[in-house]
Amino acid sequence: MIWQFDIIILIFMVVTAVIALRVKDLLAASMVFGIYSFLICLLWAEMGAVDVAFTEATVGAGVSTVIMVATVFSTRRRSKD
Amino acid sequence: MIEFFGFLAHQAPLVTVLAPAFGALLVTLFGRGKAEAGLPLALISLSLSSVGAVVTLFHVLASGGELRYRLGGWAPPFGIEYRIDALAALTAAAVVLVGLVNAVFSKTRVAAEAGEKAPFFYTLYLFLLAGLCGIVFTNDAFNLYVLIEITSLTSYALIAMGNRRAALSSFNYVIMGTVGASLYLLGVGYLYIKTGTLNIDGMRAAMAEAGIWGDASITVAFILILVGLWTKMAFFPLHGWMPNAYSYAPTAVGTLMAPLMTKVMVYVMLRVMLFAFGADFSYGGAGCGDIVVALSTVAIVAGSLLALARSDIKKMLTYLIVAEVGYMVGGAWVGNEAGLTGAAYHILSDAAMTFCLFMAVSIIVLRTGDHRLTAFTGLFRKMPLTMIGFTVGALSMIGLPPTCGFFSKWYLVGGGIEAGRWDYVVALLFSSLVNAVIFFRIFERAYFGEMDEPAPAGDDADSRPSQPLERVPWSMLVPLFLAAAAVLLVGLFNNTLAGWLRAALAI
Amino acid sequence: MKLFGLIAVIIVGALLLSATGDFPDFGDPQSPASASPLSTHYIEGSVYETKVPNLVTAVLADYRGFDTMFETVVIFVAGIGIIAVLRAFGTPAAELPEGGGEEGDDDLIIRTTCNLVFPVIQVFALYVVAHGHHSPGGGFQGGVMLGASYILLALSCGLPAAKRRLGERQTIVLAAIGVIVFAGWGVACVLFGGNFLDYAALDPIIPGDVQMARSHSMLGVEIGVAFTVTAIMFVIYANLSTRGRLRDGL
Amino acid sequence: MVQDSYLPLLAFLVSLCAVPAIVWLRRAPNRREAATFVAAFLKFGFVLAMLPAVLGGEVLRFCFFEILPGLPLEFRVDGLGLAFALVASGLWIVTSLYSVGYMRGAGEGNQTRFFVCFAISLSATMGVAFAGNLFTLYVFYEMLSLSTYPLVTHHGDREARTGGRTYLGYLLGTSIAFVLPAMIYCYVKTGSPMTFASSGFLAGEVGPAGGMVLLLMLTFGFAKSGLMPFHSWLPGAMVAPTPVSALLHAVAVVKVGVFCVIRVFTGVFGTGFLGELDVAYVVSWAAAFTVVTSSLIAMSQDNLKRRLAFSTIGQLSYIVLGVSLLSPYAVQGSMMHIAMHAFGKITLFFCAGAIYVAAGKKYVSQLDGLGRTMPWTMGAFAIGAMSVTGLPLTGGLLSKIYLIWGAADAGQLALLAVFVVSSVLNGVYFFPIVYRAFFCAPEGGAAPGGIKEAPLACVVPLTFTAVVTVLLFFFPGLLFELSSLMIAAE
Amino acid sequence: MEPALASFLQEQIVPKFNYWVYVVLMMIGLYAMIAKNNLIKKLIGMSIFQTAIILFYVSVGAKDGAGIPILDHHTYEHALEHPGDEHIDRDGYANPLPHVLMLTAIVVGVSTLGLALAIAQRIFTSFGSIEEDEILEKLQPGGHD
Repeated sequence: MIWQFDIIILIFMVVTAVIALRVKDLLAASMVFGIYSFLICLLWAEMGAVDVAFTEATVGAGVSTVIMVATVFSTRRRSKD
Repeated sequence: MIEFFGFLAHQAPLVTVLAPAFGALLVTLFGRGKAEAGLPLALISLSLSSVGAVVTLFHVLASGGELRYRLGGWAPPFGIEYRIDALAALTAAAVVLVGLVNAVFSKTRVAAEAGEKAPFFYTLYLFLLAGLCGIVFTNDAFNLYVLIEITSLTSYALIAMGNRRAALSSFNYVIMGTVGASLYLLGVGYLYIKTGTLNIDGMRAAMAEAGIWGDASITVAFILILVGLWTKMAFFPLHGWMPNAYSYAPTAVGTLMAPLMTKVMVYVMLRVMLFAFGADFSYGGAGCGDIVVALSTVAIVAGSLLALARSDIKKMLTYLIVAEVGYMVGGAWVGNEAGLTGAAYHILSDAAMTFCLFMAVSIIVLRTGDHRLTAFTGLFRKMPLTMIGFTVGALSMIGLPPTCGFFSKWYLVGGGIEAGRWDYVVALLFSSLVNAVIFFRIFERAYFGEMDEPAPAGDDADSRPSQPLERVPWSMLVPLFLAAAAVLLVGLFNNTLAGWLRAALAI
Repeated sequence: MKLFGLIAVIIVGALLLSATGDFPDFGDPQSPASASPLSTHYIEGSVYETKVPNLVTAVLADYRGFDTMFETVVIFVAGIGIIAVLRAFGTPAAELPEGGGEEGDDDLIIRTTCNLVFPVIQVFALYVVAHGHHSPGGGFQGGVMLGASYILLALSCGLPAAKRRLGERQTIVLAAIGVIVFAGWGVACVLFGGNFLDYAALDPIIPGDVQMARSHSMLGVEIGVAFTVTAIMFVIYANLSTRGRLRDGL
Repeated sequence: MVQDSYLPLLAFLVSLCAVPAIVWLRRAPNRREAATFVAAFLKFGFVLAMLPAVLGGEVLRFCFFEILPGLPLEFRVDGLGLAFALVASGLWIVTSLYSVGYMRGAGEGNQTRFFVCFAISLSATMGVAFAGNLFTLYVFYEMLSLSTYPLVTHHGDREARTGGRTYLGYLLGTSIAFVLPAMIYCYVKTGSPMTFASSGFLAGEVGPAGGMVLLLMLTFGFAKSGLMPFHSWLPGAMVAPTPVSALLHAVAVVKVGVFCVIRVFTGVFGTGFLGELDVAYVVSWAAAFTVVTSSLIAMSQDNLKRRLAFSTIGQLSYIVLGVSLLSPYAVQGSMMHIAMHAFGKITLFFCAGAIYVAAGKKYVSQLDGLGRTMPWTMGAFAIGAMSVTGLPLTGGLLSKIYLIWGAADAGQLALLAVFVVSSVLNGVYFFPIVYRAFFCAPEGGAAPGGIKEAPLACVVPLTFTAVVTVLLFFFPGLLFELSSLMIAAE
Repeated sequence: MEPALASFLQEQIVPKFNYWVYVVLMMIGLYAMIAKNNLIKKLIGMSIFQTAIILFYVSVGAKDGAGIPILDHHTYEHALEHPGDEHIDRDGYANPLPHVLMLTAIVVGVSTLGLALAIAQRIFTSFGSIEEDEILEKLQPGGHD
C-alpha cells in the first residue's frame, strides 16, 4: 500500500466522477465513467484487494461501460444536463 | 423413522427458502414461451415451501423459542446462520402463503398480462418469495443485504412488466431502492468496522463487550440502517416510490408486493433494533425514540389524508399502506411490550388485510374497467361476492372487531397509552376515523348505486385495463375468500399469535 | 430538485463525516475489523480447513458460500428481469422509435483480430475460473470474461454471429443450469447428511481428505457461477444493445 | 352465584341462525316471515328461561374464549341485562308482526334484506344486554351500529343516504374516538378483564381528573344514548321505515346506548366510587340540558316522527340523568324507565307508522280529526303519550316517581325541577296532537274518503303495546324485582 | 497554519483520508441521483454512489504493510505439510472478508445497473425521451401525481 499513489488515484477519481456527471454527451459520460471504474480498479489493486480489482476490471470497466454505451446508442446521445 | 422426521424438521427452513428458488430455475428450464407453463411448477414449489414454513413454525414452537441452522456447517460468526423464532416463522409462513394464494388468484391475469413472458414472470415471482423468506430467516447482516437486493431486483423487473407508467415508476423505485439498500449496506459496514463481525447476534455481543454504545459511529450506523430500511418500507416521507409502483404494476405483482414488501422490511427493522443493537440501545442510547414516534405520527396522519384525497382506488390503498407503515414503526418505537407486540402482530394482520383489499380491488378494476372510486357504484348488487371480501378487508382497515385490524390497533394504542405517547394514540384513532370515512364513502356508493354527481376529473388512461373481464372466475374469488377468512382468523386467534410473538420479542 | 438534492447531500454528508472521526485509522492492523477473531480465523485457519491458498476464494465459496449462491441468483435474476422488461418477442422493428445510434459497417481488420482474440480470451477465462484457488480470479471474473468474449464477437461480427455460437434459448438454459449446479451441490450435501452447502459431507464421494472435498466442491460451485455469469452477461448485452429485439446490435 | 349456562348463547344465536333461513326462504314471503316469528318466539323463550335463575340471585355466565390476554369474550346475565333482554326480545315479536303489516301495506322493496338485518341487529342487542365486560359490550355495540345501517337507509334515496351517513358518522366516530381509547386505557392501566362489577372495576384505579375524562369519554362515546351534542343522528335516522324507527329507535339502538351508560356508571366505575370521585355532576348537567332542550325542540317539529325522535332524546336523557344522580332510587328509576319508555314510545311509533300506512300522513298539522276514522290507533297514541309524559294509570308514572324521588334523595333540587318542568313540556308537545285528532274538524270539513283504520297487522301490535303500558302500571312487580337486584348487589 | 486546524488535519484527515474521500464520492453520486434530469446520468450517479460504498469497505480491509490475501507458495506448502504448525501471521495479509463482501456488492451493482438501463430503454421506447421533465410533461394531459 503506497499512500501517495492512493491519494493521486483518489483525486483522479473525484475528478472523473464530476466530469462523468457534467458532460452533456452521454457517450463521453459513459467513457469517462469507464475511466472512473478503471481508476477504482487500480486503487483496489494498490490496496491489496486483487480479487475485487479483477472483478471491477471485468465488470465495472468492461461490461458496465459496454452496456451503458449500448444504451446510449439505442436511446439519445445528448443530455440536457 | 423418527430420525427421518427429525431430519426433515431440521431442514424445513431450507425447504421454505429453496423450494421457490428451485421452482424458479425449473420454470426457466422447462417453461418455454407458453403462457401457463410456469403455473404448475410455481404452485408445487410454493406448496412445498408452505409446508416447510408450517413445519418450521411448529418446530420452533415445540423447541421452545428459536431454531438455528448453520449454512455450510460453519459455526457463526465464520459462516452464515439462520436464526428462526416464532416471529420469523410466522412471517415466513405469511409470505409463502400469500405467494401461493396469489399465484392461484393471478392465474388468468399472468396469462393475459405477461403473455409469452409468463415463464420469466414466474421465475421472478418465485425468486422474490425465496428472497423474502431468506430475509426473514437469516441472522447475517450481509446476507440480509444480498437478499434485500434479490427482492429489489425482482420487484423492479416485475413492476416494470406493467404498462409504460409502470416502467417509469419502477425506475423511480430503482433509484430510491438502491439508495435505501446502499445506506443499509453502509450502516452494516460501520458496524463491521467497529465490531468485526457480521452476525447479527454477534454484533450486539461485540458492542456490549467493547462498551462502545456511546460512539458516534454506532449511532450513525443505526441511523443509516434505519433510514435505509425506511426507504424500502415506504415510511413517510420516503414513500415516494410506492403509490405509482404498486398501482401501475401488473395485477399479480400489486397483490403480491403490497401485502409483503413493506411488512418484511418492518420485520427487518424489528430484528435490527432488538437483536443487532439491542433494546437498551435502540430505546435508550440512540436517543431517537421520541423523534421516530413523532415521525410515525406524521406518517399516519399524512398517509390517511393523502388516501382520502385520491380518486384512484389502488393509489388510495397504497397511501393507506403508508399510514399502516406508520402504525408499525410507531408501535416498534414506543418502547414497550404492548407496542412491540402490536407492531409484530400488525405485520401479520396488515399482510392479511392488504392482501384481501388488493385482491378485491383488482377484481373490481378488472371487472368494471374503471380504476376510480366510481367503479364501486352499485357493486353490492352487481358483485356481491367480491364485495363481501372487500367489506371484510375494509372493516379491518377501519379497525372494527373481530377483524385483525381491530386487535392490532388495540395493542398499538395500548402501547402508546402505556408509553404516554398521546400524539401517537390520537394519530391512530384519527387514521381509523379517516379510514371509516374513506370506506363508508365507498360502501355508500356501492350500496346505493347510481349517484347523480359529476365524475371526478383526471382520467388516467394508463391505469385502465385494456379489456374488462367478462365474469369473475372462481380462481379469483376463492383466494379472496381465503384472505378474508385469514383476516378474521388472525383476529380471533390474536391472543395465541400475540403470545408467540411476545415470547419471540422478549425484551 | 437541485436545492433539495443539495440539502439532502449536505445532511447525509455531515452525518457520515461526523462518524469518521470515530473510526480506527486507515490501514490500522489493530482495528476491530482486522483484529477480530473472524478475520484472524479466515487468514490463519482457513488454509488448514480448506487447503485453498486464495483466502478470498475460500471465504467466498465456502465460509460464505450461501451468500455467493444468492449473488449468483442476483445475476440470474437481473438477466431474467432484463428479458422480462425489455425483450420484445416478435415485435416488428418498424414499430419501435429509432434511437440515435447508427449501424457501423463491418471492418475486416477488426473482424479478423477479434476472431483471433476470441479463443484466447476464452482460454484465459477458463484458466481464471479453474485457477481461482491459487490466484486472483474465480467463477465471477472468469464468467464475466467468457461473457465478454461473446460480447466482443457480437461487437465485431454482429449479434447474429454471436447468437450462432450461443443462442438465446441456450443462454437462458445455461444460466439456469449454473445456479442449479451451485444449489444442487448444496442439496447434495444435505442428502449426504450435512447441512446445506456443508461440503465436508461430500467427503465419501470426493477423492482426497475432507479438506480436499471442500476444495474440490469450491471448484464445482465456481464453475456453476461461471456458467450463469457467462450467460447473463451476454443476455444483458444482447438485450440492451438491440432494445430487446435481438437483431443486429451495435 | 355465578353459574355457567348455555342459555345466553342460545338466546344470542337464535336470531343469527334465522338469517340463513330467511335468505333461503326469500322467494316465499309467508314462510320467510314464519322463520322470523319462530326465531322471535324462541328467543323470548330462552330469555324467559333465564328468569328464574336470575331472580334467584344467580348470574348466568357463558364464556366464548379469551380473546385478548386476560380478557375473555363472555356473557354474564344479571338483572339489568335480563330486564333489557326481556323488553327487547318481547318487543321483537310484536314488531315483527307490525313490520309484516307495515312493509306489505306500504309496499316497501328489499324485504328480505330488511328482515335479515333486523335479525342480526336483534342478536347484537342481546349481545349488548348480556355482555359481561366492557370489551364484549363494545364488540356488540359496533355490530349493532353496522347491522342497522342498511335498515336506516332502507329507502335508498338521497334523504336516506344523508341520514345514514349522519347515523354511522356519529355512532362509529364517537365509539372509535372515545370509547375505544378509554377502554384500552382501562385495560392497560388496570390489567383487569374489565368485568362489570357492582363495585366497579375501575374503583380505586383512577384519580378525579382521570376519572372525569374517562367518564366523559365513555358516556359521550356511547352516542346511541343521544346525549347532546351527539344526538343529531337520531332525527336523521327517522328516514327509516317506521318499524325500524319503532323497534330500533325506541327500543334497541337507543336503549342500548343508555344501557351502556348505565353499565358505565354501575359496572365500570360503580356508583359508590363515582360518589367518592364527585365527577358525575358533569354528566347530570349535560343530561339535564339535553332533557330541556330536546323538549323545546320537539315542540317546534311538525314531522310527527321527528317530534317523536326529539322526545326520545329527552327521555333517554332522563335515564342518563337518573343514573348520574347516583342515588339508589334514581338508578332503579332509570332501569325501570328503560322498559316503561320502551313500551310507551314504541306504541307512539307504531301509531305514527299506522297513520302513514293508512292515511299517508307524516305531519302533525295534517292530523286534524283523524281520531274519528282511526279510533284504535289514536286511542293507543293517547295512552302512549300519557305514559311518556308520566300520567297516572300508565307505567311511565312509576319510573318517573322513582327518578324524582332519587333526585330529592340526592338533594339535587334543581335537577328535580328539571324532571318536573320537562314532564310538563312533554305534555305540551303531545296532547295537542291528541286534541287535534279527536276534537278538531278534519281539513276541508268532512272526513276525507278512503281513510280507514290501519291494517290489522298494524293495529294489533299497537293495541297490545298500549295495553302493556297500562298493565305495567298495575303489575310492575317483575321489573321492580329485576332492577332492585342490581341495587341490592351494591 | 492555526494549531487547532493543524492538529485536526493531523488526527482526523490524514490518517483517514480514504474515509473522507468516500464520503465525497458518495455525495457526488447521491446529488446526481436526486438532482439530475437525465435517466442515464442518474444511473451513472447511482454507480458512483455504490462504488463509494465499496471504497469504504475495501478501506476497512486494508492494512498497512500487508500483502494481498493469497498465501504465497512457500507458506501454502508449509501449511499443507505441517497441519499442526500454525505459523501464518494475520498482519501479513489484508483482511479477506471485505473483499468477499465487495465482490458481491460489485455484482449487485452491475445487475442493478443492467436492469435499470433496460427499464430506461423501455421508458425511451414508450415515451421517446430519457429526460425526466420531458416524460412528465408527456404525462400531464391525463395523469396526476
